[in-house]
Amino acid sequence: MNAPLLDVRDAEIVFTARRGGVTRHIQAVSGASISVARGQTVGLVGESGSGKSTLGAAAIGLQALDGGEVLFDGTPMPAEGSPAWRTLRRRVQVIFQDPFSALNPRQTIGQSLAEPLRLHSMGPRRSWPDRIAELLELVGLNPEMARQYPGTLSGGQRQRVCIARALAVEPDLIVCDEITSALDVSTQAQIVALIADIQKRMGVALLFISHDLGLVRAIADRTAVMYLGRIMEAGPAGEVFETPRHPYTRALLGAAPIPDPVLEARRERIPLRGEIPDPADPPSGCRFRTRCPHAREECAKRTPLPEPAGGAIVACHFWREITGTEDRS
Amino acid sequence: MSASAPITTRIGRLVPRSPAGIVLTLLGIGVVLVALFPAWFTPYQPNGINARAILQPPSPANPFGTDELGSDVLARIIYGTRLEIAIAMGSVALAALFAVPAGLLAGYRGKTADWILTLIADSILSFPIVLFAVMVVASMGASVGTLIFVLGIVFIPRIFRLVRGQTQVLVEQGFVRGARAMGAGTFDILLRHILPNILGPVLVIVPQLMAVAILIEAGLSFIGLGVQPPQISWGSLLLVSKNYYVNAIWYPLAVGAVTTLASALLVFAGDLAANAINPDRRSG
Amino acid sequence: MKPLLEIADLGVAFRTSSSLIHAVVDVSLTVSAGERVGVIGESGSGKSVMARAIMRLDDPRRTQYATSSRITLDGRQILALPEREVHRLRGDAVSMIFQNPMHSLNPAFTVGQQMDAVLKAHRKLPGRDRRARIVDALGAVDLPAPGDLVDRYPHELSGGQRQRVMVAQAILCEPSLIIADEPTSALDVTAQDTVLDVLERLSRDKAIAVLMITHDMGVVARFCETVNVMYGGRLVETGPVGDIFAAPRHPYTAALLAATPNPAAPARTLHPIPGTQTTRRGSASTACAFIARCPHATTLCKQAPALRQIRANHRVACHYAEELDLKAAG
Amino acid sequence: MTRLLPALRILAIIWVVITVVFVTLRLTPGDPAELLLGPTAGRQDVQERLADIRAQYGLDQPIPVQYAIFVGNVLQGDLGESNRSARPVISMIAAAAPVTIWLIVLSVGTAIPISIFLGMIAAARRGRTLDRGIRSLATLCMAVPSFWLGLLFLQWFASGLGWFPSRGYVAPLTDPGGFMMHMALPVITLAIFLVGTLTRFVYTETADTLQRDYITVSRAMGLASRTILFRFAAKNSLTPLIIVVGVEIGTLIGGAVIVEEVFGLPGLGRLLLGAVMSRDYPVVQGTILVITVAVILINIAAEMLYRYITPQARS
Repeated sequence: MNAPLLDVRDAEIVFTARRGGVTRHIQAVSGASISVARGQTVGLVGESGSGKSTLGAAAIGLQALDGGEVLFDGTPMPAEGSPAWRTLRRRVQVIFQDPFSALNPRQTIGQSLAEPLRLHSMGPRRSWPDRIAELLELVGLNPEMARQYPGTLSGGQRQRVCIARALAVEPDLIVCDEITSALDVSTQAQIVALIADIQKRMGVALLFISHDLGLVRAIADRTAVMYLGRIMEAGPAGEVFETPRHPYTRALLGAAPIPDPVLEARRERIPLRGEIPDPADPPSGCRFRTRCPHAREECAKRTPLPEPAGGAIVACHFWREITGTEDRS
Repeated sequence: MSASAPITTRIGRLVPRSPAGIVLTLLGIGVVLVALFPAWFTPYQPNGINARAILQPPSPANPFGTDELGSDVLARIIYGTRLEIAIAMGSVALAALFAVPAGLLAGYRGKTADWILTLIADSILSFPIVLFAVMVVASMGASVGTLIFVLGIVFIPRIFRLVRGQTQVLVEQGFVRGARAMGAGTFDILLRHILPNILGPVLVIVPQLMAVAILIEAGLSFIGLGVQPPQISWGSLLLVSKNYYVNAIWYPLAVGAVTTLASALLVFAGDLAANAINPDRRSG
Repeated sequence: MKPLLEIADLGVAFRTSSSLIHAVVDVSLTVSAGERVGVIGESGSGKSVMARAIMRLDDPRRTQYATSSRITLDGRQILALPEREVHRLRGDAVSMIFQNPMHSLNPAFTVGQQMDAVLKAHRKLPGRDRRARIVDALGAVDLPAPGDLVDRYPHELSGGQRQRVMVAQAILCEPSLIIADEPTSALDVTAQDTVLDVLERLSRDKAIAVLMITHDMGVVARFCETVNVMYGGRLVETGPVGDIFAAPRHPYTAALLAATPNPAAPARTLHPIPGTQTTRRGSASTACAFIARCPHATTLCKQAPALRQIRANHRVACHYAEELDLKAAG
Repeated sequence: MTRLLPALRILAIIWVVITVVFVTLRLTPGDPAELLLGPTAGRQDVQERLADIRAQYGLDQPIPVQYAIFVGNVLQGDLGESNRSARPVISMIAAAAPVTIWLIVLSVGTAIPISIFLGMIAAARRGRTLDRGIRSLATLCMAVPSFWLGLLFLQWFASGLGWFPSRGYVAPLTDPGGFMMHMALPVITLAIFLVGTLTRFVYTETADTLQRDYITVSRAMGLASRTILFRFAAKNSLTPLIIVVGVEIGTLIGGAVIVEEVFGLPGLGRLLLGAVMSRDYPVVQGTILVITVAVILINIAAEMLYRYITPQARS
């Protein structure tokens, strides 16, 4: 039982896009590793274009890898369509960002919730209405809602239905891909509280993908920070947030506003140079070097490999120096 | 709020509310009744010969006058509706029969199937409709069947492109990605998730295509390559009435006006339906 | 000193085919010259409608302003001015920055062409001077190589760069007020940081007042001096940022703070607000807007509380503003 | 749109078009050689001619070989000979083409400015009476059978009022005035249909553009509505018109076929219909091939022009 539930090793994902006769190879994910233990919540943070959603899709077999491997419960991804594949589709679930497109507008909520039950033959058909009512109650909705169409529901309500649908088949892992970014602050807090509560009660593992550092901090046991297809830093959430070692993590935390004017005024800002480079033509060596305030020649020559740093791992040649010097000042 | 309600519900919601919708719906039902039971709407026979009433101007008994054989023009128009509807609906149905599955396949599978199907569709599309029709009629001979076949073929790419495009959009939607993540098979997804959501947009272009069918039928029949007299369609009546612009202007005028009105109303109905499934265009 | 912008008893309603939607009810607030003022609220709170009302951007055929409403900008009564006069103010004395930089620039024209049209609309300057001024403005928002940027098309720029172009366009005519409607909501945190930096510096250096419309308490804490909290079309609390964050006196403000994720706070500290905000149709309700979701609501709350002063510059619309121990609740 | 490289895709489409024309002719019941030869009554050398034709098109060969010969001939610009006049099809097409080209160019030239004007006015006055009026008129223009309208025009303006000559054609170089008079009614007839389609398109595009965020920004920055509509929104909403005009050329040629018949213009339409009536298959085949390929090329040109003008599409 020591093996992690999900173990992504050195994932490589390259998209080929053709535009105006020019073929571009977009390196969405490059040698990223991430693991999730049973019942654990792992936060995956990054800005747009970091490859976090692609990595999330690959983690549950919805995105083919161009290199590396994904082990779920110690076994490699089964072939699509095989019996093992069908079992896997029950054991891993995903919730997407946009609650407005997540439910088929031509199906009632009940029909949407029956779909996973039907696909995975969960009990006899006549038990489904009760099961659906139970699921709706579990996520704090009125069981009567089963007869409604999604058009009449608010974003928060729809996202609750999506959570209920993911839970219907009692999965081991749920990938939450930016599940609250389309929602208001108060609704977001409701959804996060709900999923955290369910996670605790049912022991399901979560891979929580978000661009919001505060949100990840609020929910995650462990956190991985991604930039331009690579994992820059990963470790226990408290450690990553309180003693960030990678310059990118530090810059990201320095840029995220804190809802507290006193802390906010004291926050250390590390302004980043330039823009995120083209993922079809990423920088050599360290991907972050073009924007890193500490970049040196070495960073262009050698790709930093993730190395242990305290309880975390950091992919930076100079993290000791950087954290050391700045701790003294 | 209503932005993502089921499309049929939204159309259904609109029709009873907007006066134009009600009128068009009733008119549509009326036209179908005329096509099915022409005798209910006129006391005359379409081919009744009356030597004493040749080319009579409009009168209370013959609101659109009479033709060169003394038949009531209105009666002929009414009896022509049946063939008109058969051609318009038949060709669209024929096209949908092939275009919808092909569009689903191309939009969902992509890759080789997509580019072969798209290539075929683009090729058909690059033939001017009338020329394509002339070519096929020259080869197969003019008949109602040929007309339906030709129109069916030229409508295929138009429906295909729509279905393919809609499918490509839907495939990226959360509910389709979600269904795939849950292990739903291709057939399941196409049938339960994609098909029900493209029916609305397809229905919206049907009236527009029917209007095109009516106009092409009129044009081809006029040059003698469509419906052949004595079969009655509006196009064949336009052909026959060609000789009476000088002596009996009401005859071609009535037939042409009915044809124009019918296709205009179909276009208008299509616009209304498009607004109904895409309300943001109106409300801003 | 008279404030630069004074909104008094603003009410905005939209006519639909069947009803009247009251989007903003009785909102009053002021912005002094050079001040950075926040307006925070969730979607449906009426914050953007209020912002658009200042520039009278909504379709006059659908929009109805309450008769007692007054918007005074630099001594001018905005709601009473003829359209032509208001139009002259737009982009000149007041500029606006919108939420989505990907859609704010016209894709068919270069950055320079678009900015030039704005300058031309308000200033009679020869072409060369206009270009120099545009390049200056682009430099002032920290865009690299502004001389080249002028001739670039929007699709060649990143989201953060586009939003800085919008800021540059906003300052072209040296406005006294910039209304920024969620200017960073569509941006990544690092790009957001840069845009906020630029805006803050411009506000200080050129004494431009900024009215920051946002849903993010972090942005308020980072950028604003005073804050107005809106809920259900009404103003529920207003005051200096320091005071309000340290001791919110309205239950909604406190709840919003407790629901906001904080990257500097330890885990599991997010407290949701129960229920959802509802849109009002027909006549404006007479109850407190927050009544349905407030844990402290009593029968007294069926009477809408007036906004009242509880400390210097700190006003709250809650019957129990003084009694509630809101920090403990949060 | 497709994964094929653009040039390859165009070649493939042209190949499919040639193949369809070949196959359609083969579908005809009866001996293709006899069809290609045409009516045989009163001709002495039937068997000889049939043999010639069989040899020319390889009709004595298996179908794939026939196909290869056909494609080979077409690629060399050899469209065969008329079975009526024995003239090369390509020269008959060359003689008739100017009339049709003039008809199309003049109709497009007339329709575009009118449509832009009407469409933009309607979009700017959206939801008001003027807008509804313009759009209803446009729908009606689109829905009216053009040959019927043409005949009415002939009856009223040519026979009735005598303003225009009723039928026939004069070349522009021989008699510019007469050319204009002869072309006026056919051009108006065709332009009316085009005005219907294009006005509706301009309206939709402009109305859509006017709802974009960047237009709101322009308003918020104090640009005059004139400037916004005619300088900014016009470019956004009128560039796609290039593509649509390209697509409509195909429809227009279909209309021209019938309109030429009505007004007695000796263009490609009459050539084609005459050939169909007299069962002159080489001419039918050649005319359809040439026109279709021309339409494809026009569409490609329109697409290239659009790409050149649109900054986002250029890179």
